[in-house]
Amino acid sequence: MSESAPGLRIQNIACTRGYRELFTDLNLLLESGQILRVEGENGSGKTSLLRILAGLAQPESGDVLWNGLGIEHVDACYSHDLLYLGHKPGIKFELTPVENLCMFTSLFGTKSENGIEDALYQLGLYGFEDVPCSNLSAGQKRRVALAQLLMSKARLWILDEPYTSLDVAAIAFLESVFKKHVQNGGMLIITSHQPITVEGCLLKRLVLPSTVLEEVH
Amino acid sequence: MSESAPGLRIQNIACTRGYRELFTDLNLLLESGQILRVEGENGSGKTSLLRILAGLAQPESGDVLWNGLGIEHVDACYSHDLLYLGHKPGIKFELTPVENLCMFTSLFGTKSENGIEDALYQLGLYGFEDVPCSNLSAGQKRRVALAQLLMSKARLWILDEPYTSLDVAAIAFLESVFKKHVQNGGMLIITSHQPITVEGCLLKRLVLPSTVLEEVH
Amino acid sequence: METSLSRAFIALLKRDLQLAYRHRNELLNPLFFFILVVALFPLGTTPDKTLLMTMAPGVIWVAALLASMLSLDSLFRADYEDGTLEQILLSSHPLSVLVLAKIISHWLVTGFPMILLAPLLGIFMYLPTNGILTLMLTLVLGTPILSLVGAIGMALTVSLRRGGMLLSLLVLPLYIPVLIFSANAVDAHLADMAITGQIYILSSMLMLAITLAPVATSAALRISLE
Amino acid sequence: METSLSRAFIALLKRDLQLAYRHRNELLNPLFFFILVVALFPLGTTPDKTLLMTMAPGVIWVAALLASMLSLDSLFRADYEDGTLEQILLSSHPLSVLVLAKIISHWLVTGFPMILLAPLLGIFMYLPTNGILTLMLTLVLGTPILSLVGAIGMALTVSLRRGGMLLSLLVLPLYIPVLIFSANAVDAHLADMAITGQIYILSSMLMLAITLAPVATSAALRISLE
Amino acid sequence: MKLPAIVHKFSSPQNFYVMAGKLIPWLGWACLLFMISGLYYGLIEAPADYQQGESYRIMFIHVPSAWMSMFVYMVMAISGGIGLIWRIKLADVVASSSAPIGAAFTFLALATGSLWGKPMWGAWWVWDARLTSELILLFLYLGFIALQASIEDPRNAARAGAVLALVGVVNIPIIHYSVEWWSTLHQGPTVTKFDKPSIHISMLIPLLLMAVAFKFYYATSVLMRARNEVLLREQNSRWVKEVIANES
Amino acid sequence: MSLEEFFHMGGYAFYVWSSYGLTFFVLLMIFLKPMMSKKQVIKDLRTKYRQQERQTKEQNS
Ligand code: HEM
Ligand SMILES: Nc1ncnc2c1ncn2[C@@H]1O[C@H](COP(=O)(O)OP(=O)(O)OP(=O)(O)O)[C@@H](O)[C@H]1O
Ligand SMILES: Nc1ncnc2c1ncn2[C@@H]1O[C@H](COP(=O)(O)OP(=O)(O)OP(=O)(O)O)[C@@H](O)[C@H]1O
Ligand SMILES: [Mg+2]
Ligand SMILES: [Mg+2]
Repeated sequence: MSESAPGLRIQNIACTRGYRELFTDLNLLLESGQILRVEGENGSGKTSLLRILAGLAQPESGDVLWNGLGIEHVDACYSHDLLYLGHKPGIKFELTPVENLCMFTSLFGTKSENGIEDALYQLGLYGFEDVPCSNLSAGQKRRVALAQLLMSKARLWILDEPYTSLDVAAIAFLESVFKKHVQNGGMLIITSHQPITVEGCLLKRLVLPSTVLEEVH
Repeated sequence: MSESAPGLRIQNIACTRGYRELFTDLNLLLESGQILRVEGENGSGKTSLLRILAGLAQPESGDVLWNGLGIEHVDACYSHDLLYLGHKPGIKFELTPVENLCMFTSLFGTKSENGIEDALYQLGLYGFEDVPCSNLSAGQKRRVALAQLLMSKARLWILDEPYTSLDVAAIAFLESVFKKHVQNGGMLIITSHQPITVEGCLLKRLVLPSTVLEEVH
Repeated sequence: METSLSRAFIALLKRDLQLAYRHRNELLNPLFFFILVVALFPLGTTPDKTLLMTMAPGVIWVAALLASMLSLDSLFRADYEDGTLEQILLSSHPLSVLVLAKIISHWLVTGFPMILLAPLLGIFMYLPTNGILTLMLTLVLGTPILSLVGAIGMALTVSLRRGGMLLSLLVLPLYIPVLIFSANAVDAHLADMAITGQIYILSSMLMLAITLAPVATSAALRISLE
Repeated sequence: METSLSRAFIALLKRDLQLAYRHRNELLNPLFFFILVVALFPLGTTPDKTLLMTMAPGVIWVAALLASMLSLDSLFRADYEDGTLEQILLSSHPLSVLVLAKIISHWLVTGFPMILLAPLLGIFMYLPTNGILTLMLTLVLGTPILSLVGAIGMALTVSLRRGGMLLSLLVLPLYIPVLIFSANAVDAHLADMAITGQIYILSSMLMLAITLAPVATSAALRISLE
Repeated sequence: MKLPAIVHKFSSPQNFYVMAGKLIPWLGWACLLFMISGLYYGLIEAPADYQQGESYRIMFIHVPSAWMSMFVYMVMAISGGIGLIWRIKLADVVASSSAPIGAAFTFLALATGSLWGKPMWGAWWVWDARLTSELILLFLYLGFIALQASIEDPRNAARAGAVLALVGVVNIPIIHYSVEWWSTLHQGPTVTKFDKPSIHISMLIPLLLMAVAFKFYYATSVLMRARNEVLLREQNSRWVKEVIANES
Repeated sequence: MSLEEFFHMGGYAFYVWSSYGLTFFVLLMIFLKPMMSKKQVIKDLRTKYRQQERQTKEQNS
């Protein structure tokens, strides 16, 4: 396979936090329509890996390539194709859900401003569109952040424990969203301590600190 | 049953957040050896209820009685019998796990300073005793907070989504701790969106916003 | 591409102003602080008229410095804490442009109202009219520099838990030239001397800051968020 | 019961000092800020010796006020954000006693070093020796009041996202009497007048603050955490 | 400490809403009556002052405003304290409705004082003790308003404001006695002296008339504000729904 | 006293009249504010109640 193959290729990545080596020599390739689930005990380095893949942190050694180009290259257009949601919800508590999503669309150039209300309804935030997010419950805040997924045009989603604080209905809905994304040719990298069930997609499992990849269907 | 029965009695509690009414006329009694699981969708008022029960917030109307006395009474000795862990971990990131737990023991008058190391080992923090908590992963931070449970002498535990960020092994361990606590005559109030399995105890379920209690064995 | 960048720029500017407006009572806080600090001096030193007039430019400028510095917190701190800063960094637009939008909104919310308030404080401190006018001119040139330079310091300290004090250490020394030339200009004008030199220096500092500060700030932000 | 309360008191005091020591570079920040603000004045106003001497007590006290106020953040903010404040509230010991432990540690870390630093700044500002001694005396009496009163304001604003500026609006007006009497005492001593009156007032303000502030602070904390 | 049940019953929000609605017109008309007669005696009947000429007529609004600024603060602090201790919602409502009115009176005292000071002392502003402490009072009001505005939950806002207002009460005696404690430019007590007011009767009458008018004004507008607040806070109760339904 | 004299206020016209004008302006504003906000409160509450009704109807059906 040529170097410029579309998708995310990870080459010989090593990660060290403080003086503790988390993993070395991690290699993997994620292509269209695939899901990578990163597992591992608490403290095994899942968040650290995801931040490296999003370009928010630098690995100790090794490269991350997007469509064959290092992600730090400007012309890799990586930031156009990426959506990252970390441990923090990434929304402004002072603004209402609608205003938060407006901001998001203009920051990432997603066109559909009229899709906002729709996305909020789908996530069960009917009646809360105009309440400042500080007055929402823990799970409702996460739902606002996750509404971004419904409007995003990014091909690669990197989600760090998206199920935190969500109730069962919200998780089920989210999994249907994942399924649609992947079936449309998207990619998904996800961590979670809860089971993930997205049927009919190629699921790759990486159980840190081991760097061996396992494939499940 | 007399008013001074031991246990937690909730009388006609109503809760309003902002201008939104969450529930009214909630009544229940929790006695030695019982578990109360509060369920409900995101935003249904679980956290609000738990904070009222812990005495951190005032209900719109109604009373919370501990051993027949209102919890705001000084001689109710409620704070001696209570342990509350909320959404926030409640530990100092600058201090190490050992220092954090030392602080906790002297604040709550639990005697056993030598139990600290033991508690940390049991929670799988071996080798992290002297690392500042800011350098721990999300799940490790929660584990430090949960180590308090192993040293507490409180009869009533109120835990708001204690499983957040924990891996499977930690959850299983935690459930064994719950079981021991309840079998020794303790009480437990808990919320979680994940299933909870503590066998052999009387489990009461409250699904907000309904205020009807359900009993499961 | 161009239009989407300007759209992001405007959206960010608008959002920050919206946030400020949502807390419009907090909008006034830097101003109250500004007034209060100026008021502390006559109380602490002397109510004497000529003495106060001599101190006036320095005192008002020191208060402006402090008010601007203390309001820097709103520039990146909140965005860092709720994770939106991460999202801004991940956006496909050049970071320095987005940063400039944030700095401009900061200035509009803190620096600009201070300029409008200066005459009142001038009267409090017995400054004559020509002194007040020069004071306002120096504020027009100087307060944007404060916002721009302050942004660099804020970006460097945003990820630190107790960054507040460290910020003042980083930023105040950089503010000092602005203070010296501005206060000096007012003093000189009161003594009927030419002030073109000071104004010229202030203008070129402003130009320098506008070109360099956004770049430095965005580099600092990337480091802080690692 | 008694012993366990004193144990908790000491543990909390020790923990706060330990935290401060863990960030010992940040320990110096309020002091640097104190020095910097004082240093801004000769730069912003005039290098004239007699004028600086007249301004000295006021300027040094204003700087102390600001340094103390800006360091209030460390009193409850961090504890609030990581949830330890909730745990302190839930502890079985009287809250006002625990709060007092935190206030004492705040004073030890900010107020006390400022007293030691005052002679240096006095020399900077050409204060004669007797003026410096009175200055230190007023700081000994006054800085604890600042920590005590500031704690109330901090407790009221701890749960607000952008409390910083609001805090100054709440706290500075309450600080002003301390400023007036202290600066006035130094001025009076320089003019060879009796200062028993001012010292007497400062002492009684201190007594009042020690008895009332912890109670008010703990009430405010309970409200803020609701 | 428990209050008798009758207090709670009487201070129930619904009861208050109805009573206040009836009272407001009466208070309003009384205010207007006193105001007009005060203005008549003050601006037309009263002779010019032999020292200050006509400028002293500013007194008829300056002094009542200054008095009200302190009076309203005391009302605010006391009712805040009552709300804090006995949890009477109505007291909270009165406290938070008083703040903007008190701030306005304080602002007026400062502004009219300034306008009087320019011709009398030759300066808009001097740093004397009374003026300074009045300025501090303005900041206390503004702090109170800003604090309440930044707390979302109305109940918490009321309680936090009450703590602040009670702490700020120390400023009130300072304002009042500042003229006696420090030698200042500002007028000493002329009206409020215990033995005998050292002011001519023709000036005293309009001053007192205006003072009473300002009191009525305060009562009217605080009740109007409080009624709105009560509606907002009690919006989940049935009686408010009925009130809203009946309102045309 | 003539009307002109009255308005002239012995040379202090600016100070006297601007303080009276300012006072009555401020008092009027403070008085009008609750009148306006009352209308707003009623409007807001009415729409809110309507929304609530609709929501409960939706849930029941
Ligand atoms: C900005 C300037 C001024 C402020 C802030 C101010 C403030 C006050 C305050 C707070 C009071 C009430 C004191 C009390 O009852 O304890 C008062 C009363 C009074 N003021 Fe002023 N004032 C100012 C300027 C003036 C001027 C220029 C004059 C006249 C030359 C004046 C004459 C009076 C008089 C006659 C009283 C009534 C004293 C009494 O009987 O208590 N004020 N002022
Ligand atoms: N600070 C606040 N001010 C006003 N309203 C609030 C505040 N916090 C929460 N609420 C509202 O109260 C309701 C209940 O919130 P709460 O946090 O108790 O929910 P929860 O059941 O714990 O939800 P989750 O499962 O998401 O944690 C929500 O609808 C929310 O909008
Ligand atoms: N800021 C930091 N500085 C130094 N070491 C850190 C830092 N953050 C985390 N670590 C260390 O890096 C390791 C991996 O942390 P990471 O957050 O990646 O774990 P994780 O797999 O996401 O765990 P969790 O399931 O608990 O979220 C941990 O052992 C932790 O001690
Ligand atoms: Mg993680
Ligand atoms: Mg919750």
